[in-house]
Amino acid sequence: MTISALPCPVLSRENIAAGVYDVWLSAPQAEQAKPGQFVGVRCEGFTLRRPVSICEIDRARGRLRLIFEERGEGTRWMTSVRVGETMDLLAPLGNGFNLGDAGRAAVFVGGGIGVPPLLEAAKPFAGHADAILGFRSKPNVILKADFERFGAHVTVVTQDGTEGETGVVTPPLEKRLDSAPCGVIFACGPRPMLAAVAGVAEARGIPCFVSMEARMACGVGACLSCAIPVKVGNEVQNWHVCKNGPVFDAARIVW
Amino acid sequence: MTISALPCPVLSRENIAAGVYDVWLSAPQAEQAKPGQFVGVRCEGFTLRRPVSICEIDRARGRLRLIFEERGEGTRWMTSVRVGETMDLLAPLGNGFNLGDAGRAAVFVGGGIGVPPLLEAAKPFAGHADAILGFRSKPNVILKADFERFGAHVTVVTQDGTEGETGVVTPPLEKRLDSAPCGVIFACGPRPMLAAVAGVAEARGIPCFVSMEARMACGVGACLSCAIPVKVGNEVQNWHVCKNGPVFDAARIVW
Amino acid sequence: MDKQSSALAVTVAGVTFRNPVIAASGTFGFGREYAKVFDLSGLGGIALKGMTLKSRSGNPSPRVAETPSGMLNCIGLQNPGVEYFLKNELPFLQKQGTRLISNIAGDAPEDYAALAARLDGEPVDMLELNISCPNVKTGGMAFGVTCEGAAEVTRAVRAATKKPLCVKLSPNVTDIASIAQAVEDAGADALSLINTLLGMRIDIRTRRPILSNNVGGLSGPAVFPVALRCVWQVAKAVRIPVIGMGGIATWEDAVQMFLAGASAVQVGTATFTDPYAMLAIRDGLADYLETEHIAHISELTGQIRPN
Amino acid sequence: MDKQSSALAVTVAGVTFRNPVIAASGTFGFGREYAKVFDLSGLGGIALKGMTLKSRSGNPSPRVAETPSGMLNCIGLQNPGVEYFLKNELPFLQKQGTRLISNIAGDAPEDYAALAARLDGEPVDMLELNISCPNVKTGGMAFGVTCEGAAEVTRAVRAATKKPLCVKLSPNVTDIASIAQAVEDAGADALSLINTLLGMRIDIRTRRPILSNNVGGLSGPAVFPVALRCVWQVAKAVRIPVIGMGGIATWEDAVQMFLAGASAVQVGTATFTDPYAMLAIRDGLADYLETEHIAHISELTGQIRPN
Ligand SMILES: Cc1cc2nc3c(=O)[nH]c(=O)nc-3n(C[C@H](O)[C@H](O)[C@H](O)COP(=O)(O)OP(=O)(O)OC[C@H]3O[C@@H](n4cnc5c(N)ncnc54)[C@H](O)[C@@H]3O)c2cc1C
Ligand SMILES: Cc1cc2nc3c(=O)[nH]c(=O)nc-3n(C[C@H](O)[C@H](O)[C@H](O)COP(=O)(O)OP(=O)(O)OC[C@H]3O[C@@H](n4cnc5c(N)ncnc54)[C@H](O)[C@@H]3O)c2cc1C
Ligand SMILES: Cc1cc2nc3c(=O)[nH]c(=O)nc-3n(C[C@H](O)[C@H](O)[C@H](O)COP(=O)(O)O)c2cc1C
Ligand SMILES: Cc1cc2nc3c(=O)[nH]c(=O)nc-3n(C[C@H](O)[C@H](O)[C@H](O)COP(=O)(O)O)c2cc1C
Ligand code: FES
Ligand code: FES
Repeated sequence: MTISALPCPVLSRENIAAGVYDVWLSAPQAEQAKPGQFVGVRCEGFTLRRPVSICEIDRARGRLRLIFEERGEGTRWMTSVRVGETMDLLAPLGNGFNLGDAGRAAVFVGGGIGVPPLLEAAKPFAGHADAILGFRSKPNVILKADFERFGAHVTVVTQDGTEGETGVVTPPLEKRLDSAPCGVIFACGPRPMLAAVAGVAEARGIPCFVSMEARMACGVGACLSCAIPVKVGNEVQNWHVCKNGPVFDAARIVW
Repeated sequence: MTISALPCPVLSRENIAAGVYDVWLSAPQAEQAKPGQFVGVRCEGFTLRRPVSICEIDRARGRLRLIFEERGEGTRWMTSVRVGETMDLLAPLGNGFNLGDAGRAAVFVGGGIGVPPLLEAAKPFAGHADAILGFRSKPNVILKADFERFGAHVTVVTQDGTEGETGVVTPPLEKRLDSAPCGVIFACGPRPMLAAVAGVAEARGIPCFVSMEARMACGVGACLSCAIPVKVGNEVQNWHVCKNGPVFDAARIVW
Repeated sequence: MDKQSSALAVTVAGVTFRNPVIAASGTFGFGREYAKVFDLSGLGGIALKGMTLKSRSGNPSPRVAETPSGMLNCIGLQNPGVEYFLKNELPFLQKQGTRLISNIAGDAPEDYAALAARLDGEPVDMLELNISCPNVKTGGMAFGVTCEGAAEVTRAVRAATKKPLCVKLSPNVTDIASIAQAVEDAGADALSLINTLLGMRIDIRTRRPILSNNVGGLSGPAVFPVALRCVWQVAKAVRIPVIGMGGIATWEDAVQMFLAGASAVQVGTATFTDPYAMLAIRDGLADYLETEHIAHISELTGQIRPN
Repeated sequence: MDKQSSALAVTVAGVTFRNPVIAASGTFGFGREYAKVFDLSGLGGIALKGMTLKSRSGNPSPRVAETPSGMLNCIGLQNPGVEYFLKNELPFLQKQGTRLISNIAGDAPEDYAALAARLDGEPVDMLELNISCPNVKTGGMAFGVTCEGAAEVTRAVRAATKKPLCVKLSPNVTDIASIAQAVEDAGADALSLINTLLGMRIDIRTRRPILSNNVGGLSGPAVFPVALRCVWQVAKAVRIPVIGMGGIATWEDAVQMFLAGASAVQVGTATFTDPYAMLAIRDGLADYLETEHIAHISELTGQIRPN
């Protein structure tokens, strides 16, 4: 695999939820990209690139879809880039999801801005994918129609009950696991959500893979910035989100 | 006089010569501005404002005209600002030209990007103003028509002779001074040109005022960055381009 | 002015500032120029341009250079001398409704002491000992980089004045906390930091340093992380209050300084970029206190929760 | 590769680098990762990640924070230890067609010496003594901030190895030139500087320092003026060659470093912003030499014309 940094023209740009932008870019790196990998976006005026997950990959046309939320100054700059302008993307980064047998029933659990990386991963599972997507409130809901388009059965949960079920993702997850077999769980979202999902998976003995976050510098594994403690046998080792992850076997994470 | 910093919308923008841009901005500070004063342009991503002379003042409509040349990174940013976008201007700065009796015959000597500040100053002298404008080459010539519009008699000089006379400004200046009386000389341009003009003026006992440059930080006289040595009686004192200038009596300058 | 609630008033070494945002020495002259830009009573105070007994002409131009997120300067303590100041600048300043801090410098401890004595009966609120100026040949930073030097000057001035005494520290040292302690022991009432970091820039065309003095002092946002670290180290090491500065450009920066241990802040370079920066910082702090239901700015001081 | 004319080749302490642009330690790991981004033979060399005798796990995350025109890090010398390196990393590195500098660290002079001895017969081209890491509790910067400490470690390593020995200096000191002289006297063949400036950043929401270690090392363009000043001061004070680094992001920055006295440069943080930064700097230098009709890069070294 090779990684490259290129200025990538923005082909489309849409404000799909409060502070959330959905862009397609022309990015030759798409050819090598896998679901769950991410890119490093160079933001004008900033030293460090911002990590953003790949939401969809169009290998044939060399395009990547990114969905990002304005959180701070770097992502604010990203929301200012218009169609026709370029974003410099270092990509593809990380290992992404190891999807395994897409004939299994899979459950995708996403929280907020953690939902996008699950979309490309859900594609091959088509009809036997369940997506349980949690958001703060109705204005934050994203990608429901996209998951449905690829054949997933979608359950939306909002904390305030303004759309779908009320509360957090774990109750609908347990309900889904109670009602039918599940071969694997893929999750991305805030750390407490991931910990809860991992707990549910562990209790039921279902393999679970989670996409983790850490502050990064190089994005490729060279600078050792993005360490997280990971269980290896009896030991705890520092693994690196950008190189060994961002997706990890949930059983390895020190929650 | 009060000074203010305001985001000023760019009303028009034209590339009038190689790397030279001519902009009109909506700037309420125009009301108080005088010819020869300057503004401090805040450039995105930079700590220090860039000093730019006021080329024309439209007091009635609250507009300022600036002409600037791309020299380095700050001025490059300035050339990127489009109509409808704003430039934050700290203005008006400095003392400008003390025009005195506009009934006198006046000669305006400008070199390159030093030409613009002379335009507003030449206006009141109308028919009895001569403008001797020196440039590197034909593609660098600016503002000839503008001076003529206000009634000045214009002589263009280029170093390579591609437009007007060949060489530097001093021979046509001497010729002009030989042929008719002159009450005052105003000059702006590269330091060697100013020194030469000051020499000519001194030799003939004609009052001469020059607009000087120095690296600046505050632009208002507080930080003492922009010192130049100035003769005061028998002493040499540090005066400040932004506060005591940018226009100085040429006789005071230590060339 | 409405934002200048009592929540922002701070008392440092017995001097009450209506708000904790003070113009940094050397970036605000004697106030006269910026009085044309905004009402000076909106500031907590002004640290006046570094002053010496006799007038000084400073270094030749160029005296400034732009750097990434910062600037270098080598003004070199140009100032009209104390007598001129008292006669021609102080009367104007007194009428501005803000606190005045006299920043004083010299070649030897006796100069500092003489200057402090001269100012003792005059209406300035505090003295700030500049033992950290990197741009003069003698004195200046030379005193600020050893515990003995710093303590000696502090003692000399302490003996010469009854005014509240603040000592301004240099970051160009191996151990700023021990210098802070030496200065505290020598009788300082407060500390201010940081002065500029020594830096340089070369014009590759001419192969000459851009600054006439070859090297100069680095200031502006680039130095903020270093300044914050210094304030934290010093605040932990001393009992006297600390005035934090160095690269503060936003109210968030100021909050970090308070958390690290500052009781007030000074702002210099940011004023060049945005002349209203200090007013925006003041208003931002007021809004922050309100939103966070913090009764008084001093409740932030030193409230960092180290890892 | 065409730009790597012999005009760019430099020899430092007997080691010839095909061009003077070297990856800075800790920003380039053991080269493996960036080998996926570009051909490592395009570099003059690689200063490898700081290494210790035994493996170290470093500090917890967060280990980095963004700052104006720079970044802070507190990696804390995470590394797999020398034996792992020799077995699993060096064979790969040897095949990359570039010079290798082993950056070594320890808790005591004996550790450094043992590590140097262990590397002595191995195919690394140069040792870089890291006595300036601000992110570890013992050793690290502690040695780098006194002349005695710096000289002691240098002597111990000098006695343990025949490899060319470069000592990496900390800018967090009052007088970097005297430390440089002490290290030169103790037997160093070259100096590299600067390591990071000690800095800090606080998350105002949580009131915690962003870095797990509270403080960390500042690098990137923000520190360039300080680095350039240090290189100038040191190059004037010693006879051994100096490798300049700290905030270099463009070929113009590199030229300034050469003029100030550097014989080669290292580039760290700029690679994070633009992974091809070092190649662009190399090509920019080659173009510059050509345009300016300078036969060889070494003709720039020390050619500053001070005011
Ligand atoms: C592997 C990975 C994939 C991600 N995918 C997405 C995505 O698809 N869409 C999306 O909107 N966001 C995603 N994020 C989070 C996104 O990177 C942060 O929101 C962003 O870096 C914030 O930058 P900022 O300048 O706006 O915020 P600031 O807080 O100003 O950033 C300051 C520094 O902290 C870092 N930082 C802040 N928050 C985070 C975070 N949560 N994770 C890592 N670094 C952080 C920044 O990168 C920067 O270096 C992802 C993060 C990781 C690690
Ligand atoms: C009173 C005054 C009026 C001016 N009027 C005009 C004008 O009307 N049109 C125009 O095109 N230019 C004018 N200039 C020159 C203009 O300010 C510089 O070209 C500009 O500052 C260069 O900035 P930069 O970032 O592009 O260049 P850089 O070289 O990258 O700038 C680096 C630093 O040096 C300073 N600097 C560089 N050159 C000069 C200079 N010649 N004078 C002062 N500071 C400088 C910059 O302001 C900046 O702080 C004027 C200068 C002064 C002092
Ligand atoms: C142009 C300029 C002149 C300065 N002159 C002085 C001075 O006379 N006395 C002094 O103690 N500090 C002086 N300083 C240092 C500032 O007061 C302040 O300590 C430093 O700039 C860091 O703060 P900042 O980043 O907010 O500017 C000067 C700084 C600048 C930029
Ligand atoms: C993430 C990171 C890790 C570093 N690790 C080391 C190290 O292990 N050993 C060392 O000597 N310097 C280390 N440094 C310092 C760099 O080698 C270099 O001296 C410094 O970053 C200044 O250069 P720059 O501004 O080009 O990055 C590290 C720097 C960074 C940013
Ligand atoms: S960000 Fe550099 S190792 Fe992960
Ligand atoms: S630029 Fe500050 S005094 Fe002139």
